[in-house]
Amino acid sequence: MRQLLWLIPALPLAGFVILALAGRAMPRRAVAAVAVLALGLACALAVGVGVEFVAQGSATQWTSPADGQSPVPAYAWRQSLWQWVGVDGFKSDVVLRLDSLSLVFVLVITFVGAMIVLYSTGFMWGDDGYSRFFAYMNLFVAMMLTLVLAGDLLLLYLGWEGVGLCSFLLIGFWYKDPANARAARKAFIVTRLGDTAFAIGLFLLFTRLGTLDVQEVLSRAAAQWPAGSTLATAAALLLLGGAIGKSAQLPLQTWLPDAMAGPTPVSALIHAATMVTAGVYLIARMHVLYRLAPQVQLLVGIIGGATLVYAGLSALTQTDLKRALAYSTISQIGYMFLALGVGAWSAGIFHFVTHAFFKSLLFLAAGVIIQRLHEEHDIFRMGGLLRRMPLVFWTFLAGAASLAALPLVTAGYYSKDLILSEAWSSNKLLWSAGVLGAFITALYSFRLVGVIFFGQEKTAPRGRTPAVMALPLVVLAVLAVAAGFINVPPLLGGWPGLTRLLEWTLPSAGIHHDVAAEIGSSLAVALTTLAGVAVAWLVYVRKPAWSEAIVRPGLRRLVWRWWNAGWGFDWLYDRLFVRPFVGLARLNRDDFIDSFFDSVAWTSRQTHRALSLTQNGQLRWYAMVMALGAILALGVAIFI
Amino acid sequence: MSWNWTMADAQALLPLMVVSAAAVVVLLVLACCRRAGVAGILPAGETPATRIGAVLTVIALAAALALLPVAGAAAPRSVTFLVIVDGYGLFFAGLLLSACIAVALLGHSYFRQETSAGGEFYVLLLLAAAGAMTLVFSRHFASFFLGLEILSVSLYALAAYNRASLAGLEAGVKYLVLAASSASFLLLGMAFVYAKTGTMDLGRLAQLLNAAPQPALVTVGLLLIMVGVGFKLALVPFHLWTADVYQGAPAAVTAFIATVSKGAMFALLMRYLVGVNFTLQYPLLAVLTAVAVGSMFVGNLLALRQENVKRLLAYSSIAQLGYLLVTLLAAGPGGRELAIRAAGGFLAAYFIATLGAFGVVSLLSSPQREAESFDDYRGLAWRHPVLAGVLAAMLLSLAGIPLTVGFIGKFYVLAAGVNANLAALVAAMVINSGIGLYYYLRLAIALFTPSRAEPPPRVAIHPAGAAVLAVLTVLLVAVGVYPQPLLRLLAAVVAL
Amino acid sequence: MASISVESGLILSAVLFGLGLIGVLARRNILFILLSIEIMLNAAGLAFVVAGSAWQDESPTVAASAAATEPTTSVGGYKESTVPQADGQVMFFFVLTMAAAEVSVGLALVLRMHSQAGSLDADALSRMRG
Amino acid sequence: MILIWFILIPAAAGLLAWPVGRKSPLAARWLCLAAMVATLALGGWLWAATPDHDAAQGHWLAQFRAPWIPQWGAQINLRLDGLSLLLVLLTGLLGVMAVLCSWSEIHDRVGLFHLNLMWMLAGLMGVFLALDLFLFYFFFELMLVPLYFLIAIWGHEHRRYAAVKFFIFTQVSGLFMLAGILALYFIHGRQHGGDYTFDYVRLLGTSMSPTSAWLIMGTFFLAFAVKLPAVPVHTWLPDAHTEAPTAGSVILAGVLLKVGAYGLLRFLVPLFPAAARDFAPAAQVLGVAGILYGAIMAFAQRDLKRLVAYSSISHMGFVLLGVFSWNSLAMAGAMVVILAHGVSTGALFILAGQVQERTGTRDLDRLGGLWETAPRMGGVAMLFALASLGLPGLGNFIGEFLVLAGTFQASPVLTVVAAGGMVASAIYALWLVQRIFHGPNRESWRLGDLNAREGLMYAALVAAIVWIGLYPRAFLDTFKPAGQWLREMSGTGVGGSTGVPPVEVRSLLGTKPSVNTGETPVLPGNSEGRP
Repeated sequence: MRQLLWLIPALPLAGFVILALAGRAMPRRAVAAVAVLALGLACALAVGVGVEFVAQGSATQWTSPADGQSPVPAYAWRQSLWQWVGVDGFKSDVVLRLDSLSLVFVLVITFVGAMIVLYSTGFMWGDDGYSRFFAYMNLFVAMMLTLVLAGDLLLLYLGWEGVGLCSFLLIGFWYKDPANARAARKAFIVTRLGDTAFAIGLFLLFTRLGTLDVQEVLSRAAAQWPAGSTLATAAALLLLGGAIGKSAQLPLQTWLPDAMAGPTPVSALIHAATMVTAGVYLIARMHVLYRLAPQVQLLVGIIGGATLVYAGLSALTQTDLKRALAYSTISQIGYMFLALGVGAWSAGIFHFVTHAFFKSLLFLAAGVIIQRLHEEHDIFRMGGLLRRMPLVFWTFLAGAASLAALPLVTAGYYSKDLILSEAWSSNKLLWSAGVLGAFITALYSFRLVGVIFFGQEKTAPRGRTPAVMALPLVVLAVLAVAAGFINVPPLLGGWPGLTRLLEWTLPSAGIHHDVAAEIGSSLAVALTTLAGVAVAWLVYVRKPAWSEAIVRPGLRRLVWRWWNAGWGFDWLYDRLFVRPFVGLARLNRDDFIDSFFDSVAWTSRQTHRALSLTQNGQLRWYAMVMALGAILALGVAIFI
Repeated sequence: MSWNWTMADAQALLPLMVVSAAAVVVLLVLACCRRAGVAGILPAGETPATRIGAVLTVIALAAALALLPVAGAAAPRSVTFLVIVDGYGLFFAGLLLSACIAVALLGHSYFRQETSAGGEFYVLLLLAAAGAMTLVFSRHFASFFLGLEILSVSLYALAAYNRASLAGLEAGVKYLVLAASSASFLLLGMAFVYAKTGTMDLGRLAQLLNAAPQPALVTVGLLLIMVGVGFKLALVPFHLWTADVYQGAPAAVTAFIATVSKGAMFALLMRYLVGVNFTLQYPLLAVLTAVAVGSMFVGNLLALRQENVKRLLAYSSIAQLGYLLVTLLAAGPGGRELAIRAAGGFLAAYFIATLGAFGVVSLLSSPQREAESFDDYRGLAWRHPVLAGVLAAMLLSLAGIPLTVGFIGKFYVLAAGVNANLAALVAAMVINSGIGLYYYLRLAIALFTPSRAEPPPRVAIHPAGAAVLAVLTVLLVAVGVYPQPLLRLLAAVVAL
Repeated sequence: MASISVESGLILSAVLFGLGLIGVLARRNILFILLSIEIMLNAAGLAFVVAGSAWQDESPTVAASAAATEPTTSVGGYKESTVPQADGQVMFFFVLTMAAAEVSVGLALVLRMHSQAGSLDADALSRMRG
Repeated sequence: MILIWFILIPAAAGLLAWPVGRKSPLAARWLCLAAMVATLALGGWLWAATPDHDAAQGHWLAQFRAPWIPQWGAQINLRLDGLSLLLVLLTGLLGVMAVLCSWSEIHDRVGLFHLNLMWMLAGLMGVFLALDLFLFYFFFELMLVPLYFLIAIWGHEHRRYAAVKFFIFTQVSGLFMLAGILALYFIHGRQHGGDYTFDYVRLLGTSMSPTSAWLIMGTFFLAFAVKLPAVPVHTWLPDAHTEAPTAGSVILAGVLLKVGAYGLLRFLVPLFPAAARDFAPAAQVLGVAGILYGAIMAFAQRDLKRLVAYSSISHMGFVLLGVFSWNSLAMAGAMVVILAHGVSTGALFILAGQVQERTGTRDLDRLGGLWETAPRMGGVAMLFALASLGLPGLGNFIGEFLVLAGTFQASPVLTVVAAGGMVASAIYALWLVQRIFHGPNRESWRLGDLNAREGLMYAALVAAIVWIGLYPRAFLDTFKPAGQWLREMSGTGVGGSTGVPPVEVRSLLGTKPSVNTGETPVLPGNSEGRP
């Protein structure tokens, strides 16, 4: 199995190549078969590899150092494919590296990817670009797998940019609408800003450490850089720049809501489950650096905390179902960042796993709703769908509950609780942000549930949900609820399997477990969540009039609109960066430098004209000039 | 003065004598022919007379050319105190004679249907050639003046040769008045120099002037001489006549003025200034530098958007002579040989390209109609593809593009300039090459663009002219690709 | 002759030359222009005569001293000599001859001008320009 | 002997194509195609035959010598090392593309067109092979003329203006360089007892005063900066590109600009190591300015070809930066940029040509929605736009990454500024594709998608760019010995002395310096480094 590691990204890539070259000539069923098969096989392979990896790991009794002080993980599979770049003093291989962190990501990506592609075979059935869609999706999965399996930062960067590209392609999938194109461009360019910082970080790492191999970078950094050193800080900051761009954290979050212009499965896979969490992956992957730069690690936490509140409030005010989910994604990734920031490494990854399930589920369900309601995105024009779409209701409810972290019965609860309980012992302020966020999350989750499924029916749904779309919904709903049980805290009598697995790679959260504090934190989270659900229930289901009242004209409405517009970041960036850039570029369209050369030409022409006047054909003038020339020469000779 | 005529002197002077004698012979033959035919063998009349004149002229010029190596066997040799026959002079004489042959053939093509043209063209041409050869061999003010005037007076007549043409008349009058005025400047200058130094012999003058600081009167005299020379070379500010005369004169004559007349005068100038190791003193140096730079800029800028091809070539020749002056200024102690060879190489290239360009003009023209406006050349590639190609090649050569001899010439001059550390002049030359490119290419590309106006009728191409152009084009490319023979020749014979 | 210095002679010729030049520049009639050119040429001739008369009795002193170091141009049959010379006067004859030739061609052109252009105004001959 | 064929084959094909083209245009096309394929194959054979390098063998792979102008110390001296070989291959590849992309575009005077095209390619081959400075300059100027005619005769609306502008810019700067070459020639000749020579290898290590070194280096830099082009002497490029026929644009962008880069690498740095080193910071700044300025200008353009032209300026900024960052990493990066940019921009120009051929316009405001009817074309456009913005996995990324990584060692601040180009390039590249292929189809264009010929061309180019992107080692290894040698030449300190002492170099060539005859002896005939 170990030798087949390369096949995991190669299978979707092969799917892409087949579809890109021949897809337009293939019947739709064949296209669907290729796409699903490629991902399905990859998923199966990943499971097989994973089982062997874990088995082997357990057999060697490999355990994380208890103190978490020996920072560089050792248990990993490497598969070197070929030397990519080899210049004097710079070597970079195409090398795959499987450790427990990447294993978790690979499993989630292939599984969720397969589910979503299966769903898409139904969802996209009527679309013109059927094969193109699946080609892109397969390419995306291939790139995402490259990203997480890369054993070299340059290869990681390839995957990193590759997923960005696929995101761009899929956001602008319906290319005829300029708005989609704009959203796609925005997504690419904003993330590219972060990527550039990332790239500079790579230059720094390479220049200082002489390698980009993940393992080597981590061990050399640990060996050469003292904690808190400037270089480590700079490197960590630059990589963080890449991470916040990709993961849509403050202040580079503005692209994600617009990215909802793409087909809904794309939003589910790329802009919820996988790609946007690449930033989390990167920071976790480079955790040694962040431990060497504690200020930056704190910054990660602060960004996460700020983002989760910011995005939660924005999500609360959205009327577009997908935008609401997008802000919710930003907010949930904020939780992951917060987790990384407070050193709850595995908790963050755990939240990634549960989030992947429940958020993709929510998007897929939203896709069904939107499609069956004639492309209606406005939640206030939905309503009363409980009876018309029971399957969708129950699955959506499962997702929303998990998102809201309904205590004990949902996966989201376990991950969020783990994050916050570790945050409690690390940073109270961040903890309170998290708790506040939990309240908001519960509020907006159940706002959605209430507005969409209860109340009056405003738009009549059409058709039925096909089985290929229903199946992923059900599977993901089960996981959204049950996935938490892979990592039940010992406090609740469970066995934290995922945490143990991740601790093969990531440092454990530390030993300062304070049971009382943990219980307190858990209780607080549970209660705020329940309170949030209750308020949502009250306002949006029992007393819909209240919801109107909240947004009455006045200051509150202003605030409401401000949050609705994502706190004006778009407006600000537009004025600060976009318009000056575009304006300057347009202003100088004809290249002012050229005017210098044009003026030389102009001067020549004018001189030509003036000189031509001297050629007036007058004999006596000619003689005069000759005489003057002679006199001038004499004058020069005699007087100078 | 003790001086004995020897066979060696005769041998050295043979080419010059052949040309001079030919002028007389052709004159007589023409007169006889026109009256009676040649002893009844040929019918009397204008056309055969012209043809005989042409044949005789070409034969005489070719003979003189062939005799150059014979004369070279006796070189270097001073024949009387007036004339020196040396490798330098012989090289330029060869250039001049070759150019004269080309001009004779081009003239023959040009006057083909013109019965009234008579054969005097060839007499005047031979006379002018004799004058020009005298100039390149001159080593004394007297021979200088004589050669110059023989050349000039013939040219007045040649310029106004088209009897029906008002433009020809205008060209002749302008040339006469201005040339005569400039000649009087020159004479006055000679007189001043002579008054101060008591000699008109080149070698002696050089010794005198190098020995002592230059007296003011001599400086004035030299500068006045430079007026006359500058006029002949059409250097700024004595250049105003150029365009008008080039335009008004028949194309073949224009080719002669542009090449032979200027080449001879430059050869003389170089001999006088460089050949005798005469160190250029500051005033003259400054004036010459200013003249060189001015000629480049003024010539090129005047040509910039010129719509008359003959005028354009006239202005371009002003600039070309400006480049050539760089060699003169570069002929300091360290770079003398290089500069002289560069001048020879550049002039050879200039001769080929200029003769070729005016040759095309001449082939397209007739005494009734000069093909001189841009419209005559637009779309030439369709009417006369070969002629268009030849003209384009000539223009590229004038612009100094590789694969043509012009590149070799320009390279040589640039090398001389760089060798002598003449940074400013080199920079001026480079910039002017850019300006020059504009109009050369402008004309070249016009050949390949469809004409807007009614295209002029296709003219028949005379074989003599076509042969000249063929030879010139072959030379242009051959020397451009493999300049070694030319360089060897220059190295072997051209030294002062 | 001895009473007239070389300098005065040269100045006279320069003044004459200037007069001729002014004539060329100021007169419009082509005949007068030709006349003025004659004056210029003759002024130069005068200068030659003046210079020749100054040098007719003596050889240039500097040249004599320099002649000791064999001049490079002295190749072939020509031998340097320092006998009294008449070069200036000879030049004057050349000038005369040449002026005559020039005038003959000039007058021919004047005739053509008269018949073709119908005027002797030099300024009328300005068809070609630019 | 093999080297001369790189020049002779295209030149001969061009000469033949002219008369043939009058009878049958198609025959002329096939003739030139065959010639270019043969040339490319020759290059490929040479490449494949390249053994693994070892230090003893030196980095020259092949050479050809013949006497030419002994009088001036100029000879036909062709040499090939990894640097030249890669550029020759690029020229061959794009030469084939240029012939193919003219197939349906040029109908007018086909023979003459191919004469010019082939001669330009021959000239370019000569430039990349000549290691005699005179010969180099000869080719350097020679190739301008055919391109001038290509633009001026077969170009678009403002062709005359563009052609003249292009010619004057390059010619004037080139002549300054010629003056510089001559100065170097004389300095060397005087220093070495009259050994006047244009031989590159012998001129290496000519010592000169700092002032003269600066001046001469300045003339070289000017010429190559114009060719490259570097801001602020770049303004000829957008005009020339826009007006040129497709084949002209392809060669211009793909190969001709590389002459500037090649010149910097081959001549400027090794000949004037000390001066170039002092100058490096300024050149780096110019490079960065070019990267950003080109990218911003590209975004502002309405004309498709202008946009691509400005993107070229941006990319060549990376080359300038790479060369003057003064380490092997950046230099190797510059080499990869040279290759990758040649392929990607060549492809974009072919694409622009096809768009114009099919729609009759290059105006981005009028284009749009072409994906509908020409998805394959759109896919190709997307791929090369992505290459242009430096997507990893495609060639340009490797080059730009290496350049920036190298620059980071020299100047982190400049790197950060230059990295802004990564963002700006994303802006214009995406903009390009979206303007043409996405959005509403305003003018209801209905284009035919790629035909077999076009598909084949793109297949080759795509293969090339992916190859460079995923397995650049093939190219880097070829370049490595040459790069090391260049580094050695430029590496040593002040005074211009080089790693290899001049005496050794001369003995290597088997000649002794001639003394003061003004005429260098003809060097012994055709000696070849390798069979």
